[in-house]
Amino acid sequence: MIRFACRLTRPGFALDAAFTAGPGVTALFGPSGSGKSTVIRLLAGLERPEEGRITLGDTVLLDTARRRTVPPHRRRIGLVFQDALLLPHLSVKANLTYGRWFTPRGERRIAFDPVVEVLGIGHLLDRRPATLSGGERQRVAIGRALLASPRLLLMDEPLASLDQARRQEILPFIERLRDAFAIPVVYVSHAVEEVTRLASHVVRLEAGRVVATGTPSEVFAAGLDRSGGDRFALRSVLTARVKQRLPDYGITLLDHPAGEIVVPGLLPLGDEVGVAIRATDVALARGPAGDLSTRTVLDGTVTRVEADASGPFATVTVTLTGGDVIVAAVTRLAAAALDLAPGVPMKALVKAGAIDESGLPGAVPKAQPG
Amino acid sequence: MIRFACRLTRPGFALDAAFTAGPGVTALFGPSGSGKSTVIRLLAGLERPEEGRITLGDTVLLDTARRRTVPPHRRRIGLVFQDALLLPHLSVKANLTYGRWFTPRGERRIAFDPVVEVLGIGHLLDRRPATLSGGERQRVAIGRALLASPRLLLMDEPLASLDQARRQEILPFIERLRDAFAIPVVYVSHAVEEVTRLASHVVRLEAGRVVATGTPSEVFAAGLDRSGGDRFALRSVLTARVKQRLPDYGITLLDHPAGEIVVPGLLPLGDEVGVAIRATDVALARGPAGDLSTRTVLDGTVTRVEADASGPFATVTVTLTGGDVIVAAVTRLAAAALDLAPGVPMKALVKAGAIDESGLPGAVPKAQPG
Amino acid sequence: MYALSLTPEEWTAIGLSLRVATVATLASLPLGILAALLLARGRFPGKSLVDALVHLPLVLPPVVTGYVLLVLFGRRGPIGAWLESTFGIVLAFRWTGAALACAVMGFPLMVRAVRLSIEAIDTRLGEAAGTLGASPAWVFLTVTLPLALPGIIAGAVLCFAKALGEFGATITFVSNIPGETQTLPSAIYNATQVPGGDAIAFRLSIVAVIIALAALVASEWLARRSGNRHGAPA
Amino acid sequence: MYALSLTPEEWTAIGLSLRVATVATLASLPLGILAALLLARGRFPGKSLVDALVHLPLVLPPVVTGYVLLVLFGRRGPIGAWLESTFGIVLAFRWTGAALACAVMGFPLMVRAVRLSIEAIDTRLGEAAGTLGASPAWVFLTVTLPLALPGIIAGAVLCFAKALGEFGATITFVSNIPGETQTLPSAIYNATQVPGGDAIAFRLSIVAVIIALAALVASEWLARRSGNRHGAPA
Amino acid sequence: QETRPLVVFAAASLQTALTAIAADWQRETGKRVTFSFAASSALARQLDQGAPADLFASADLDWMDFAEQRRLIRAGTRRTLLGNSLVLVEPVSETPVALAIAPGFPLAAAIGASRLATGNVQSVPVGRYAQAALTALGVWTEVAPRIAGADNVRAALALVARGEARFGIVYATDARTEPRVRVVGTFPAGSHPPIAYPVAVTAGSTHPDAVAFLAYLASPAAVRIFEAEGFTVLR
Ligand SMILES: Nc1ncnc2c1ncn2[C@@H]1O[C@H](COP(=O)(O)OP(=O)(O)OP(=O)(O)O)[C@@H](O)[C@H]1O
Ligand SMILES: Nc1ncnc2c1ncn2[C@@H]1O[C@H](COP(=O)(O)OP(=O)(O)OP(=O)(O)O)[C@@H](O)[C@H]1O
Ligand code: MOO
Ligand SMILES: [Mg+2]
Ligand SMILES: [Mg+2]
Repeated sequence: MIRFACRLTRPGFALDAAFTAGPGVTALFGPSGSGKSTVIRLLAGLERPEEGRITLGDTVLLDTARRRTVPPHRRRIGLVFQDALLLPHLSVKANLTYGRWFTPRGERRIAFDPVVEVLGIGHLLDRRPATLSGGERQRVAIGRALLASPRLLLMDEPLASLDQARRQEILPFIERLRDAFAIPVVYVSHAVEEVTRLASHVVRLEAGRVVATGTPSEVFAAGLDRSGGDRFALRSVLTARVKQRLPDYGITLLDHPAGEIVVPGLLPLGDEVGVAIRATDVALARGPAGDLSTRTVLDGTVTRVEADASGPFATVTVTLTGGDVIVAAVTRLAAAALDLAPGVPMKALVKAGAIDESGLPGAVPKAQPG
Repeated sequence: MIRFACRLTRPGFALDAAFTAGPGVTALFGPSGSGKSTVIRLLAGLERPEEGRITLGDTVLLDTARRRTVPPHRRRIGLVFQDALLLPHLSVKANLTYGRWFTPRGERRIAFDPVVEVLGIGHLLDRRPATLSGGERQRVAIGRALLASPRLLLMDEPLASLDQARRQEILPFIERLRDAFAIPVVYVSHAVEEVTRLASHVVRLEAGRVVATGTPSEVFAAGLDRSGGDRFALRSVLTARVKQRLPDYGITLLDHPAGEIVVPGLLPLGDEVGVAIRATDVALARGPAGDLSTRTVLDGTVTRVEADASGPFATVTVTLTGGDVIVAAVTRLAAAALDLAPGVPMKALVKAGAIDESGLPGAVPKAQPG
Repeated sequence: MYALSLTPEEWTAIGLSLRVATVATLASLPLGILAALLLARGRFPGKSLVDALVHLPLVLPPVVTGYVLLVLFGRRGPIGAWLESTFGIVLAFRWTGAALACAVMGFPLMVRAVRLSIEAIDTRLGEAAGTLGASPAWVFLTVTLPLALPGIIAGAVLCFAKALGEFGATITFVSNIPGETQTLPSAIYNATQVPGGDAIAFRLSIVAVIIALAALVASEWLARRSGNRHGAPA
Repeated sequence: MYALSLTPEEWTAIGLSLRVATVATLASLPLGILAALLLARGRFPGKSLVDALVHLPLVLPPVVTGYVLLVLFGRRGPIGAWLESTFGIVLAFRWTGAALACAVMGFPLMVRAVRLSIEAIDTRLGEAAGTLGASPAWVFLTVTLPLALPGIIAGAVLCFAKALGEFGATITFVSNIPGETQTLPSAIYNATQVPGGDAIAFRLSIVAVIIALAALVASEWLARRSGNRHGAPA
Repeated sequence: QETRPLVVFAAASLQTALTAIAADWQRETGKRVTFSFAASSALARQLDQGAPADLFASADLDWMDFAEQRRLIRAGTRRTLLGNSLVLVEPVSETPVALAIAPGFPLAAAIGASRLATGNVQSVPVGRYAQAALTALGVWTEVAPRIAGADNVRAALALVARGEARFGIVYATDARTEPRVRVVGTFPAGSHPPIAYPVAVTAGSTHPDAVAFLAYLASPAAVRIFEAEGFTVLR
């Protein structure tokens, strides 16, 4: 459990933010310059606030009122910097193992080989950082932070410079860390997909202030006005239980009170999972849907229609059987044609292809942390 | 017209790539470490190949056979580096105007104020680069390259560290450059959306070699096997003509032989536009579709079904009336249930919400280059 | 302070030393920066030799350096004669000669400092400037030079301080003519050569230290003003 | 070469000078690095004074420095007497004293070079190491020190070269005793004081230059080996 | 038996003569002598700080007085061994000047815009003697602005030898070693204080041969060497 509350002023910028973050991944989300990196630096102890208190579990990391502060190297908080910051005089290998020296032997929970394998940096071990490509550098930085076996991992846009395929490999690995080692992660990203896949908790910053906190679905399903006008950032998260695995087709059927949900990948039977669904991936059907490739059809009732007067879209909130809420972004034209209004029964259609399996907890990672 | 052909060897890495790029935006796409930045550096003249020839229009920039090379500062090629590389001793303003000194007066085609406004860096002008956030730095780097009014603009993952909202603002601006000033752009990005929105031409690199070139739809609609196994990277591009604008709803109807396409935003009447559609956003219907929020329903015939044996998905190619091709990623279960096979008549459903209007040429940008 | 009340000749020596040190520092800066650039970035045969040449005044006893200067730059020396006949510049027995001696003695210190700073500059910044249209000369002026400022300031301070203390080469080259070539260190040396001169030597040493301190404080201020280019958060 | 055939005394002086220069350089390195660190990163009152103190040997004529050393570290001097009674270390009129004199004279050069290099290090690299668990002392050892290596090497070379040429302070402090305190520059000085000694002085100067050249080449090699940390493409 | 060599601190200008004499002494007695040649000022101060010297040979009386006042030399051992004379020299490259050293002689005019090199008149003995001589001859005020003061005789000599200075005032001993200078004339002995090189056994010396070597410096063999160098040996 992280409790963060800090005030810090810079010419032209003031941070005044407080939030708590539980176990799992907490996403820091917000526009460029909103103070995300500053919060990360405060957590790591690299910045001193004018006033503030930060606790991690039972440990008070900072308490300006009592003039207490734990120096960065005693916090055992890993940090993946926005710009890698590899030690230029050390080989990649030495960079990776640097933190191990300082990790008490008993707490070296993360093994070298699997990390190197997942990050795909085995062939770079003898190189100097200056000869790495941008993405290679960032992968080494991630490995370096992991291999110090931190108690909390801070990641500042770690995957921004990586290709989709590599991201898809690293994301489940971060989840493994979160789950298998119970290392909490604070994660800065501009990619809504990443955030919804990883995070159980989102803190949205704007101009140094916390403007929203909550689960990804609470924050991202909050309507176009609250999502910064970006319909691609709107998400809902449905909670469902694994009912049946179809290994032949590589998919899993989930049981949800409003209907069956088809997701790619094979999840452990009986598990309860949260499925993140982008509002732009949800279609609505008033009557029967027809003979569609879309298999997931959920029953519910429209509870809210927010039309963005100036834009082409409306955000339609459908409360599903069982109480879960799903948000759809549809054109205002479609909203009018379907007569969408609160109280109208409605089917929500979700393409399995649009659900990202790497966001699902049981997804099989390519390698396992040691 | 850029003609590029270079060979360059480094310990553990060899680049041997040739491609041509026309006007407009050419995307360099490929996994981390595949040589994208190296190609960019070769184009800018910052790296000398062992053997190679590069021409830009009529100008020979490099010809190792004839021992000719134009030094970087005479190439008038702008470069946005992967890691900003702002001049640390100069203010943001001085960084932005640095290139102007060296631009012949008559060729200063890009005005200061609109660039600063679009990039949202007006409040930073007096600051030093060291005090900027990661995204702020990158925006200044973009502005700096633009304001030198280059003949060719190279951008190495320029938007990776920016939030979605900012991206949406900058992307149309880059298009304006491309269109209004006819500045060709070579663009490195891992974001397929960006690439399909911007690029008329994609060069896909792998391990230093060109593995595919063509239009985004050719490269990204090439099937799961050729797209690196990433179904989110699959795109199709349909060509349609603007038929009707519905200002009340903020949408435009396009005329396509296979049916009407609904896209967000108001496009100029009569224009022919290319609409990029992700394979994961296409649903298929065998019979009539029900009363759906999805308005775009296109008629066609299945011409190909590629099942990814190990994964959950199949790539279904539907040839639409009129000859355009659209690719859909559906679960293999759905493919089986719908009896998908070459020759089967099929309807393709595309949600308007999933079409990114910033990829459409007529989209109204927030500011205009001067 | 009574103890520091100085005689007119001492004031003259102080004024002269300030002039000599300032001229030596400023005049050797351009060449020093050039040499540093060459050694830091250049690749040419005989680089080690140039490097050794630059270090020579450090390695040789000052008396030897002074003698070499005398042989080369005296009125009868090849360079000295040429300078006199061509430009009418006379160095022998002039304060300008003292400045030359100090510049030569301070040169290795200056070059090293500037060179270190140049070597610490990320060459990719120059590349970035190049893509914006700056020719190598402009890159040097607008990127390398300002970023090497810490080294240039440090080099200038070292050269200035050395010039305040340099005595062996100076007296050998231009001898000790009050009002013309008798600098502060020569005056101090003179005082040490007579029994009972310690008090005078001490007093003049204090003056030298005060001047050096002022130069140091000024340089630190300059360095700070020129901007902290590292270590800021982001 | 016949011209360079040296007398046994000259060989002794060369050997002694090598020993003195090496010991002076190595022994002053730790203190020099510490002082550089303090001046580069420290914030404390009186920093300017420490800075001035470090520069003192540069500013004062070497004779004065030598005399101050003689007064402080001589057998009758407060520090000299204490060193002798406590540790049995005698500096006066020993080669160790010559090493001390050279170390003191080279100190400002060393400190400046190291300081410049330390100041050029991005402090965020130290922060990165800190988040990996390295305490400030470890950061110093594993980050600051290796990254300051170019400056440390440069500082050591300057100190070594200076020690090869230092004469004023040495001869004033420990005199000019063959086999004990007669270093190469003292021998050169002696040669200049006898009629027809120019040839000897020249010969010995060549030796000094050759040694310095070897040291320079070695240092450049070392610097290159320690890795180019800038300017690589990516 | 004492095997430690005898240590002699001597003014640099005595280097050639003393080295030759010590070689003879070693040949005769098998005993070694070590010298430290430096400026008299430095050596005197070093004695004051407990330098391990057995003999001190100064190039002027002042620093020997300094040593004596501080009881750095053994009482009764001090003796003024050598004398020297002061000469006016010019480079051989110049046409010989016709100048007779006499009261009021036109030295300043002969120097013209050039310089007269000698030791520094405030601190270097040869300079002080030169000032005294020129004052006694009544030409000091005219000549003073043209004086270039070197920090030792050999540096002054070098200025003349290289033709940088039109004239120089140096010791006779130095003038005869430099082929590139010509002696214009010798200053009358009475025009300046006697040029003297005093020697003494140091107070701290325990070396049994100190006194013997001091005596040897006055031996006929030593005298021959001194005189060959141009010194006048005082008895
Ligand atoms: N030394 C400073 N002086 C003034 N403002 C500063 C300084 N350092 C940082 N800032 C400002 O603080 C704000 C927050 O910076 P921070 O790096 O936390 O942003 P961020 O949310 O991480 O942005 P990005 O997504 O672009 O990385 C920025 O507007 C930045 O310009
Ligand atoms: N000096 C060098 N020595 C050896 N290999 C090098 C050197 N410089 C670059 N490389 C390698 O060249 C390859 C291409 O690098 P480049 O920077 O062009 O990749 P990229 O496609 O831009 O990757 P990214 O998306 O991660 O930025 C990388 O594998 C890199 O490790
Ligand atoms: O270089 Mo010195 O040591 O000033 O005489
Ligand atoms: Mg940031
Ligand atoms: Mg790259």
